[in-house]
Amino acid sequence: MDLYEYQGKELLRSYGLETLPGIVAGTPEEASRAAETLGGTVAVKAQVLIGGRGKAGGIAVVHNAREAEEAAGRILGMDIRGHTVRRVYVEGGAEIEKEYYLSITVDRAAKKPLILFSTEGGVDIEEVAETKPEAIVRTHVDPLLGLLPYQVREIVFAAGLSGDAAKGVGRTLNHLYEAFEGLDASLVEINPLVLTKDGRVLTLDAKVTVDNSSLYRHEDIAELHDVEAADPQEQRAQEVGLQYVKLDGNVGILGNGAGLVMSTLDVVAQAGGEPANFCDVGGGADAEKISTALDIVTSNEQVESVLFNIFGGITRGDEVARGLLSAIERSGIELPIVVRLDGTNAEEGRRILAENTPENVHTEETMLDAARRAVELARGTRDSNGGR
Amino acid sequence: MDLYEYQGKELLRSYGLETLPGIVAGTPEEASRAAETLGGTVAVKAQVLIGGRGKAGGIAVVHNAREAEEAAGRILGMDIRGHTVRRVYVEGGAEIEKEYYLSITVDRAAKKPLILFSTEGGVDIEEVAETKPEAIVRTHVDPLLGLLPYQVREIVFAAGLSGDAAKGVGRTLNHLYEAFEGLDASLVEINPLVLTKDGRVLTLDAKVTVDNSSLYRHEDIAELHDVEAADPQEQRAQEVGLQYVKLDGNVGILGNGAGLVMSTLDVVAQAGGEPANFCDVGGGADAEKISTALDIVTSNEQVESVLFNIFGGITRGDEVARGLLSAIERSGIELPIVVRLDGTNAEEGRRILAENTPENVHTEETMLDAARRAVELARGTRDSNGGR
Amino acid sequence: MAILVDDNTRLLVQGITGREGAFHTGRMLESGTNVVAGVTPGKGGQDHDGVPVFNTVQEAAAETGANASVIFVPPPFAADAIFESLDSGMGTICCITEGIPVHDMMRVADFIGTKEATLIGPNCPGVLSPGKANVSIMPRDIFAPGRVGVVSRSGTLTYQIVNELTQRGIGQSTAVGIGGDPIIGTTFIEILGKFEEDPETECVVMIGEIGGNAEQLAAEFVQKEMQTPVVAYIAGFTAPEGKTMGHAGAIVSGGESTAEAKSEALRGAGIRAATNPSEVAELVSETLGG
Amino acid sequence: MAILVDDNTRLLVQGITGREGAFHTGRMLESGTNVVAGVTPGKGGQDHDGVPVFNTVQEAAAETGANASVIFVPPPFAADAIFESLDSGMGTICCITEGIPVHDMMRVADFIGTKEATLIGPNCPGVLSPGKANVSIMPRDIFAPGRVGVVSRSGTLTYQIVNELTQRGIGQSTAVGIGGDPIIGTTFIEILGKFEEDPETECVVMIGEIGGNAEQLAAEFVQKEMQTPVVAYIAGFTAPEGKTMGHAGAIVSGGESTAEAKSEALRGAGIRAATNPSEVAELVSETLGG
Repeated sequence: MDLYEYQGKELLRSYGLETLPGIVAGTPEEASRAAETLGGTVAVKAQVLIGGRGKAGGIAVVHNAREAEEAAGRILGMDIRGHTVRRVYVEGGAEIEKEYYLSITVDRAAKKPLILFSTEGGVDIEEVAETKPEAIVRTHVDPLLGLLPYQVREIVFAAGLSGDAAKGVGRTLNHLYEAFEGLDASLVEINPLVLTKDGRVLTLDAKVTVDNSSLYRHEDIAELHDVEAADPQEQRAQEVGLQYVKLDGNVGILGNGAGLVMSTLDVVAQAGGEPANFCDVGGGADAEKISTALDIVTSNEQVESVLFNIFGGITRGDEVARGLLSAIERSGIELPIVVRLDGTNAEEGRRILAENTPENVHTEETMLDAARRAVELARGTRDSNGGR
Repeated sequence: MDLYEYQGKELLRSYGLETLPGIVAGTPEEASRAAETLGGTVAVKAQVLIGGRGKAGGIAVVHNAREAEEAAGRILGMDIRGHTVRRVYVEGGAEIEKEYYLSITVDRAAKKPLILFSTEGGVDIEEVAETKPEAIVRTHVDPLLGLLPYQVREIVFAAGLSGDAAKGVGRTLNHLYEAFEGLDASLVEINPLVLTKDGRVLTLDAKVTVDNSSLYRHEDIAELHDVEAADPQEQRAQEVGLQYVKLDGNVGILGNGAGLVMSTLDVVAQAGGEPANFCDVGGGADAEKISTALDIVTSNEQVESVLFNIFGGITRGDEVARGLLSAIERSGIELPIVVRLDGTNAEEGRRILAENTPENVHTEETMLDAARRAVELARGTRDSNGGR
Repeated sequence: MAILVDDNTRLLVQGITGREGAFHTGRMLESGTNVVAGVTPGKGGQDHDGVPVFNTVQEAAAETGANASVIFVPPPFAADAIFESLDSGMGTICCITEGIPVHDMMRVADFIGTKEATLIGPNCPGVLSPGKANVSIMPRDIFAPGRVGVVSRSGTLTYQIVNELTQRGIGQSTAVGIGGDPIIGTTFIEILGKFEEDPETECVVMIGEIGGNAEQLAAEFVQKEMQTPVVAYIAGFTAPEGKTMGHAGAIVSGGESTAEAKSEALRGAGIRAATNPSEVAELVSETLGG
Repeated sequence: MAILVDDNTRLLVQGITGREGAFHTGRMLESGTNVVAGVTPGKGGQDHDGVPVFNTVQEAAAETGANASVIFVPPPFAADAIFESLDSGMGTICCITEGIPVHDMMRVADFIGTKEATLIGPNCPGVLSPGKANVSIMPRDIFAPGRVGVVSRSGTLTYQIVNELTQRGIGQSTAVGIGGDPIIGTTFIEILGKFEEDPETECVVMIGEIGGNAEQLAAEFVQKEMQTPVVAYIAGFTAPEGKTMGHAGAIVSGGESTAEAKSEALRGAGIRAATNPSEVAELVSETLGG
């Protein structure tokens, strides 16, 4: 679960990280009042769960309340890479001496937390990693020991810091690791972490991603989940326990199991089609769930055909077939649907489908044939619909 | 550092362990008031840093304030195995259903915390260990993982507990392990831990020993150190950084290094003498320190001769000799002192001693000879002093 | 022979009285697996499908000589269940549970590094050696005994591919679902190493997906250490960057974690990579035939 | 040959600019030890007695190829210093520091169990292989090269006994002070095992004291695993129960930890046990002579 900058900062402050004072605003008027309260030069920053807001014009540095109001008026409602700005964070200013990059992530291969620190902060860290890899200090932490003092020294000395910078970055490292652990984060990233002219080390931007699997023990964080930020259909899918991701194509795809569905998307693409979505209905042949999934997939107006790819594993193929028929009937979809059913009791399942299938439902025996058919039918739909 | 029952209980309560209400009293009047405040049947318990107070008559169960005052009058000032009772703990009563034993110690061989639990509580656990070892459940904890839920279940099920007892003991185990870690304890022992008739699990007695080496990070606990409880000479030794333990013999012993001093005690005993003390002056030839050590050792009236056994290691023998002479002169001791000096530059040291030694100081070349001489001289002192 | 589980497996089921645990215990018994014990704290003394239930793994292991465990307990208690199995000396531990916090798994992984045991999963379908032992939630009907090892990060995709193999008359020595979580007990390399040492396994199918760089590391291992031929398949070519595709671990977060990068690494290591599940079976057939 | 430290030792001193560290670095250099680096955070770039000082062990190891370390840092920072040495691959780590909290050492011991490195101490005099390397605070003048291995829980008592050996013309292969704390990195058994494998060591002197049961475990090991003869000495027969005798670890807390119990175990295992330090040298002389 991704958190907004202002939420992440509030959490990080509770672990001792230092930030500038800031106020969240949902309207230009609120932004104006916030700027007045903070006084002096402030930054008005779009709150979105995606990077690149700076380049997109989502950050403005202003000098008074009126300018803040204007900037907020411009930024609120803005679309940044598909995300609508619904709040801005109005934040006080500071005189910056130096910008650093600091993050802690989960390194899957090492199975350990990985700290990345760089004196090349405030810029795209992936670019630094490519062009100047020696400028990034990498340190793995043993999760049972935690971050040890010598590791903090290694990072600080390897980065060539001294004085206030060394002390402030060292302190920040310790607090950030506590936050990473305490919040069950899969990522905490501060870019930039800044050294001010008066020697303080401040968290100027914060990206915090909390492991979804841990939310049961972080009720306070789970409550921060912004339902409005998600695509409405993705949101609905989540509520009924489906994994749904909207894509740009015209072939709607449903299947059971993430790997199989990903593979189905690939096979559709190989057959010359364009997947309209990823939708994993999970295990079982629950007609209700399949029905909801079909609704969600077909609510995407670009969808011109649907491919339903099921590998009956534990659930038997005949049961899947019955569930599917019931779901198709219930949702009353008229778009062409290609069903491919395989695995345990697949023959029986296919027989049931063949006997009872409505006209718009087609069955195929293999994944490849099903994909080709769905792609063909999508083209057919487009043709028959003319220039819809 | 050993803590009194009332101190240990206060610390354990801060980790969530449940106890009965109690009040410390230094006079019979205070005990009376405490009993009145608590109401009903109360226990008046001697606070001493040694076990066996029950057998010694240091615990009384009384039914009103007057009885509490009487009991406190009897117990305060009592000598329990060399420890004077200067405080009693007046504690409320409970209806006890069952008594358990629970402790966590450091297992040196396993290098891990060891939990001992037994349903045979309220009795001498060492006796249980001998006569009914199967009644003690032993569980090692991995210090990096901490006490895990499955281990608590293992202990509780292995002890055959269920219902309130299982829940209460499980909770107590978790809290006690947190206390053991948080307090840097080398021992936390609850004997008895009781199950009350109304289903609560309570800490009825508590022995907490905190690792001396960790006191730098437990200032609050270090302050609890009871200077009055220690032998005055042991206390003085501690202040100047000497290790001094009083024993019952007549040969005073000083040396450098715990192992060498222990060995010296043994050799004196083998020579037919009785060591009057253990005294490790540590490294260096600091005249001041040696002088204080001589003072402390000879302030014991039973001492009839002194054996000074030094192995000059890093410090050179000549320096040790000079320091020693200066110390003997300063302390003005007339008792016979046998000096054995060996190791680096020992010959030079012995020469210095031979040239400048007062009459009561004798030098020997080997530990064995020195021990024999000291034992002889102790006898001589006794003879010349007659029936002192 | 087979790897991880076989005729000598004496299986213990943690969470045997839960819905999932109870259901799959029945299926594992039907597959002829030697399920010797179940554990559910507080239900010791009961039995389930004829399998005795104990309060602790310690007790169960002492009484029944169990040497492998499969875990069905809910996520908040699953890491503890793994530690419990490790402490009682289980040699193979399959953790089926989905949704264990990643920080819990980092602790488990750190600790398990010091032990001899093999942890499969979590969030995995388990391990199945056809005709020998089924320590999994996989549908045994699609398997057939044979000489192809299968190792996969994905569940149903594995079934799809195993089914295609079986339909072509190609049986399997062992199929291992290593799980799709960011932190898993055992990765491709360890399983590939075990297949390499198994004289019965003549070819290995490796099924990967987007996310992480386990496939790249595996490719390097295959090239350097393996004689046994490997056929690979990667899913997720059409997955957009930064979107979660069901598996928490399958997030395309860097250049290394794309399907393209993985396929390239595989081909660079001389591994035959199929472009769809059916082609996997074809390539295996060719490999075994040649 | 020798054990733990020898001509190949490239020593790094942690806390080289502190009072103790500086003093003993000088002495170790005088003994001909190859001291290649020192570490004191914040003092990197300086040098001490010609030894370059670094900010971190990592940097020092990379620059100088150090393979062993000796630790003189104060107790609150000592456990961290051990972890730092371990992380940078030091093979032998001698921790001289006295007064490290026992809980810190339990964590260190738990972690070190997973590593190849050998930790000697803490609260120990270190390791000295006469004529080869001195990684200790022991007075080198009393040592002589030879064929007797010495392992001890006590400092000055070791000097006493080594001195008696040297005076009789009996030299030492290596002397190891394992330290007197309750939790130490290496106990008698591991050192005895190393001496057993060292072709140069023809006899081992083991010096124990009251507290714990390390001597009993050692006795069992000697009986079962060793061909090399062992002469033992235990101090503390006159120590009263429950009193601390200087070493935090030397508390007589149970029947097993008394000098009597230890001596009995040694004799039961057929080990010659001396009753005083002089007798140790006599028994060694007899053993070598016979």
